[in-house]
Amino acid sequence: MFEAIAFYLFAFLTISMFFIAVTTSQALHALTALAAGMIFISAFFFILGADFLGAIQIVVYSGAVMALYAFGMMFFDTTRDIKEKKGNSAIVFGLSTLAAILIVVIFAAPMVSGTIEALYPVVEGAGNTQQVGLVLFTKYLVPFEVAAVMLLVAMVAGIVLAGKKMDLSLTLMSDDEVMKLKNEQNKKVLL
Amino acid sequence: MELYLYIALFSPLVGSMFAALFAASPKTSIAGIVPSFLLFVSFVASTILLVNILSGGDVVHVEMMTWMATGNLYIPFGFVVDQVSVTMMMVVTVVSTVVHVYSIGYMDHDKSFNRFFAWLSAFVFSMLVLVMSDNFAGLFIGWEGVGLCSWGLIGFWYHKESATWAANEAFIMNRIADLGMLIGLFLVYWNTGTLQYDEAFAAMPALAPEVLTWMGIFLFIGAMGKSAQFPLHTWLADAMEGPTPVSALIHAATMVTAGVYLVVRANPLYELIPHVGLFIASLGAFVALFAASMALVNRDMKRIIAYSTLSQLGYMFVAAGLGAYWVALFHLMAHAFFKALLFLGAGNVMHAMHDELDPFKMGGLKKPLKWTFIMMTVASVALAGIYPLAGFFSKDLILEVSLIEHHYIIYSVLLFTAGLTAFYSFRLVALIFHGEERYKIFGIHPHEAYKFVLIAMSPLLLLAVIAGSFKMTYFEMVTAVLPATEYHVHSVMMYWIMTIGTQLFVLLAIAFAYKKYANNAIAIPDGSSKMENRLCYKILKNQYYIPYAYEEYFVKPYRELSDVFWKHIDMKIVDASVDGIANIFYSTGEKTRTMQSGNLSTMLKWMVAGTVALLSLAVVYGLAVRYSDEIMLILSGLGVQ
Amino acid sequence: MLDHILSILIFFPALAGIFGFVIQKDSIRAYGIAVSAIEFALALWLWFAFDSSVSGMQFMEQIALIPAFGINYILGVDGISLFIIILASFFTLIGIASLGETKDEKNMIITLLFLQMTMIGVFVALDAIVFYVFWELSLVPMLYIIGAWGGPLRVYASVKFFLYTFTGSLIMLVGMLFMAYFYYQATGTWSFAILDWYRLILPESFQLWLFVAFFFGFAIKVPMFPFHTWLPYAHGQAPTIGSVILAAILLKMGTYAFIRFSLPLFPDASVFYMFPIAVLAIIMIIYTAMVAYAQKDIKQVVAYSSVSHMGVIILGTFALNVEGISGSIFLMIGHGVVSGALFLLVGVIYDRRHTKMMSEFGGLAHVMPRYATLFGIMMMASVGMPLTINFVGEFLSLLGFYEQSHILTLLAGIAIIVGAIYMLAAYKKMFFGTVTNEANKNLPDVNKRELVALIPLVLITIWLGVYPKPLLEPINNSVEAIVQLMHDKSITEEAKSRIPNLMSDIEITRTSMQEVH
Amino acid sequence: MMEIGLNHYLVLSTILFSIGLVGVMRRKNLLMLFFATEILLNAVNIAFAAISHFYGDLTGQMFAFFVIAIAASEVAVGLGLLIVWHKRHGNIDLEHMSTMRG
Repeated sequence: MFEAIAFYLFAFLTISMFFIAVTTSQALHALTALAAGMIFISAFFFILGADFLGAIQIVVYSGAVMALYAFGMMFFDTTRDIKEKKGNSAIVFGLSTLAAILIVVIFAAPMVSGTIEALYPVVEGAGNTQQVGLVLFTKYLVPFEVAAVMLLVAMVAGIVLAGKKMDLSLTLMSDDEVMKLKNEQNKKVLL
Repeated sequence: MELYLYIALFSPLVGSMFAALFAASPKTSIAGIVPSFLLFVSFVASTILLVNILSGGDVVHVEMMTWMATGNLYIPFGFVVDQVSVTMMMVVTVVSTVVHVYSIGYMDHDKSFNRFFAWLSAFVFSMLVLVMSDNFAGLFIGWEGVGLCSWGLIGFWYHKESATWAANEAFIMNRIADLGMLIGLFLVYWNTGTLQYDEAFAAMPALAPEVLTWMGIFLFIGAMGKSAQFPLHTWLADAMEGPTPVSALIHAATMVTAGVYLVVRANPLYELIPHVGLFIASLGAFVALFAASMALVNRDMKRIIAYSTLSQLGYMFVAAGLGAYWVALFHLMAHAFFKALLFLGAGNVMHAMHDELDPFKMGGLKKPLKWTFIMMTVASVALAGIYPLAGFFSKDLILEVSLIEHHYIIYSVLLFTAGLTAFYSFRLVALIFHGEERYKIFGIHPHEAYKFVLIAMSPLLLLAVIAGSFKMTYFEMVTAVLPATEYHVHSVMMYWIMTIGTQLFVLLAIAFAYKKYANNAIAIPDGSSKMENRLCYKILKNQYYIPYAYEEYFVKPYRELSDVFWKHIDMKIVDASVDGIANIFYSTGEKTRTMQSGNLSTMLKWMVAGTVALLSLAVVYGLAVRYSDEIMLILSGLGVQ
Repeated sequence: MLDHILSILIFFPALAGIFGFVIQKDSIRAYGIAVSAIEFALALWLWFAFDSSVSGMQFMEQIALIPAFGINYILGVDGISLFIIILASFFTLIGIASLGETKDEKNMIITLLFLQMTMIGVFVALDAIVFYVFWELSLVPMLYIIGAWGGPLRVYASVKFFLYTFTGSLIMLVGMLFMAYFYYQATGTWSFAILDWYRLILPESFQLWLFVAFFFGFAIKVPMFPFHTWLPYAHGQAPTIGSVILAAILLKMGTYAFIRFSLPLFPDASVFYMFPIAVLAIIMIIYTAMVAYAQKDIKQVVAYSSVSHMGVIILGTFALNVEGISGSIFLMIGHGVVSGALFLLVGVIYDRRHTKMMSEFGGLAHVMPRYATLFGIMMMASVGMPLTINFVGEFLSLLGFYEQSHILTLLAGIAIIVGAIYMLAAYKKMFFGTVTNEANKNLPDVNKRELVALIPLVLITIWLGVYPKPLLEPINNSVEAIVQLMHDKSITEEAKSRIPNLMSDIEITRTSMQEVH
Repeated sequence: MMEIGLNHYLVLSTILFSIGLVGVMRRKNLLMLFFATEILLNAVNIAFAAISHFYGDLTGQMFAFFVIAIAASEVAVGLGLLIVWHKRHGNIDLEHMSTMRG
């Protein structure tokens, strides 16, 4: 009973937050709604007993990712409304709805839902974090390490891309100057 | 004896190769003398073989080597010298030796002298292969070989458009017949399992009559081409574009008789199918008359002789078709001698007249060309069948055969043709040698041919006179392999009436020809006289419009159809549809490149659309699997398997 | 060395081609001739060591490539492929030796050596995947030869050649994969080895589909009507050497593959499709002969005549008896020699006048008598004169098919008429008459370099026409094995009756047979 | 209705996913587009977690972890690129990015 109420409540909240995030014309609103939606999602993880995943969700998304977005937005002019040319919304919503229905049909089909088997069953008598640790550091050790390297690479890439030549505004320079700069830098990553 | 066989067969080949060595170099008389000598050697070897056969020796049968062997098929290069082939060998070697020597004189001034002998000797070799082979495949080798050499020799003066055209016509028309021959061969092989004469003929009586009939028909189609029977006859007259010795050797004495030889050789087959034989005889009689009629009005010396050849071939086919194979072969032999003589004489006239062919432009040549006159007259008398020359014995025999076999229509046609033959032969002789000397208008000073040329011709002259006397020896010899039916009119009275009647008829025709053409004031046809405007004259003059019809209804449509096939079907349909398919892909790319507008938003929309499409496929597939039984049920209800 | 002679035959020219890049430009021709001469000598050695009384595969080599899927590097040679291999090495030698003034000679010779590798690879491969790889690889050097050294339309021609044949072989590849899959279903193991496939008996319905899939690949290569239109373009634009190799060897891949794959793998389907294919072959024979007659360009005449002759080969193949198949294999050799020689001859005149239009010529027999003679001999061989190489093949092919259908053979026999028509007409236009064109007045006759290439071809043409036994015997043995195999494998009544039973002891057929359902 | 099963979660995940799709298709501002992709990833994560729970298998959770890791890297690199683009062109509007026009 409690589970059902929680599910429907958070489902409603999540959907509405995300809906705001994709429809609002204010960047700040969107960001805020997204962050809220992320937190609400972690609630599902807790309901599902994936405590560790829920914690990670809050830490990584609501913490790191949102902060990153927030910092990123500082570079842009976020206060003004985002003017977007509206396309044919019928196509957009139609396609999305269709995709949703199809996915549901596929997942609900007996031949798919009936044939899933547990590869790494839940270990009895251990907490979720412990279980995750057991699997992550045995079966998924190599992917885990690769993911770690990937994050490192992503970090370096982010710094290089965003951080270089912070003092110069390429926007304000004329094309000739940019070209000159490019020639001086001689094949350094600029653009 | 085998050695003599090989000598007889291969010395012409050696001669041909010897002459071919000099083909590209300027005229050397050695290139003519050596092949002639080698042919003489071949003749001597053939004579030895003949003597061997005559003296009761065994038939010489050799198998030189395997030619083709695969599956059940086994074809060797096998040669047989029996009574039939030795006769043919004698004819071929005698005539060709004479023609070779004659050509040394005739082709004296031709710059392609050497090439001529290469071809001519090659022809003799092919002809010998044809007659000596012991199987159908070997026969076919010779068959095609003589066709090739005939092509090369008709088109010998290749700078002349008419010559090359005639060469190609002859080759292609022969090919049409060769197809029939080839099919005949296939029939023989698949029904008897072999192409060897003896084995195949031994197996034939056991076969179904329809199969034998088809076999006989197809083989005869082959014979029709080589022997220029209607409707494949037009090439022979056009083939007169070749040098005259070629006409003498190939288109009178040897190659054109190959068809008769084939029927004679296949006599065990044609014995079994008398109805086909009757057809052959009827066609032969028809061609005899048909060709003779065209010879009546022609103004080209060589063509007249060619038509006469055609007509005589008709006689031979009558004999062969009626089962009198030995008679056919006998006429073949006698005809070869006097017809070759006639042609060689015509060659002398042509030389004297600077290649003029129209007898109306000659006249009175008997003085400058005395020997030629004698020879041609004798040959014409022989052709007309006057006693005691060769033609009488052989041709009268054919008339008797048709009478005895109760084919009176054929008999009367042949009798009438005999009169026509006499008429046109002596029309020619009269126009050339008698009457006013019309050639003087053209400022020509005719002179007799070289001495050695005349001497070379003399054996033929002799044979044309005496060949008839070999009749009984010959009969005894060949009936060892051919059906020995003697043809005697039952009552002596009847025989004499018939013979004398025929002779009188022929003599009358000769007299008529002389009367009309040997006087000084003959009407040179110039299109004005009343006779020339008659329909039948026009038809005859235009050879029944058959060459015209072939040109109009076969050659031209073929050319046009080829063009249509190429320009419209191949280019516009077949190739265009291939390019069309390629263009569909190309234009699809062209059209859909707008999808790649570079606008990420649009591309994202396409991406989602693609995802939706894939998902729907998955759903459809899942449903189809789930309900496959029901779907099959519905489909089977609709009649789909 | 004899154990690996097939691998050596394949890879020696390729390695030599790679080394060719470091050879000086001046000596590349000598190098090319030396390499191809060694290759030819090796091929002759193969013939010498070949035991012609054995009907099965000889000199087999096997190296596992992808054992999990049964893909192995298997090579072998039998009477069917032996002579095409020799022909391929022979023509590469002749081609390089007679190479005229060519720009970028070095690359041309290297390309030819690579082409040789692929050609020999196709004919010795006994694994479908290896076969397919060489089959497709052979397109690449040819694409270069046409595209880089060709005439004005070379890009169109080469792309058309490439895409057209490539499309066909992709369909063939699908067929091969299915075939392997069926084999897997039947036996539980994967195999792409052709000899393994031979043992598989497929139900008729499977055969029909797979036959069609293979048919597309082969028919486009042959090329059969109506898939032939790439050929005139390719020949028209290709340089002489390209046309020679294309006509002499590459086209034979299609007909060879019919005998190697279609017939023994799908005997019932072969019988089922025999008449449709025979009708196509007859259309090919007559129709393309007529198209050839309409051509104005001598090279196109020869190109279309190739198509016409390939029709006879196809007909012989689908005679499904020993006579017909042996004849068609022999005709492959014969047509290779003759059409190769004819293309070389066309190249001779093209080198001198830089035109191939027949209307530009006329009376060439006066100025170039030796050339006219050689051309005449080859023309007569092409027309199918007895005692030349083509006649043996044509005769046997038609003879074989006569057992299957009389009427169709009669129609196909028209080949000997229409063939004579276009060839004689072309010869007349080029060589007969008087020299009318000033440019032709002083043409030099065939020179030594050209004679080196042409004389051997003339000799082969006549030698094998007079004495075909050295070739026919091994061919016959291998063909008997194939025919017996087909007879044993066939399921339907009709196939049993159409394919003769030779009742001889042939080893491949005696191995186990499995039914698949 | 009251018993929450796997299908409930899957439907929820699908709804969120299609909201994300709407965002992806509708948004012209690159930053907003990034937000939409985050929604897509999160929707999938829910499905993973739910399946993991209902089948008693941890593989789903593992996948969700890696998805999060990938999302984080994507944000880092993507934002970096975005900033460079903004510096160069002064906007981050999709409509102006059409250099890949075919």
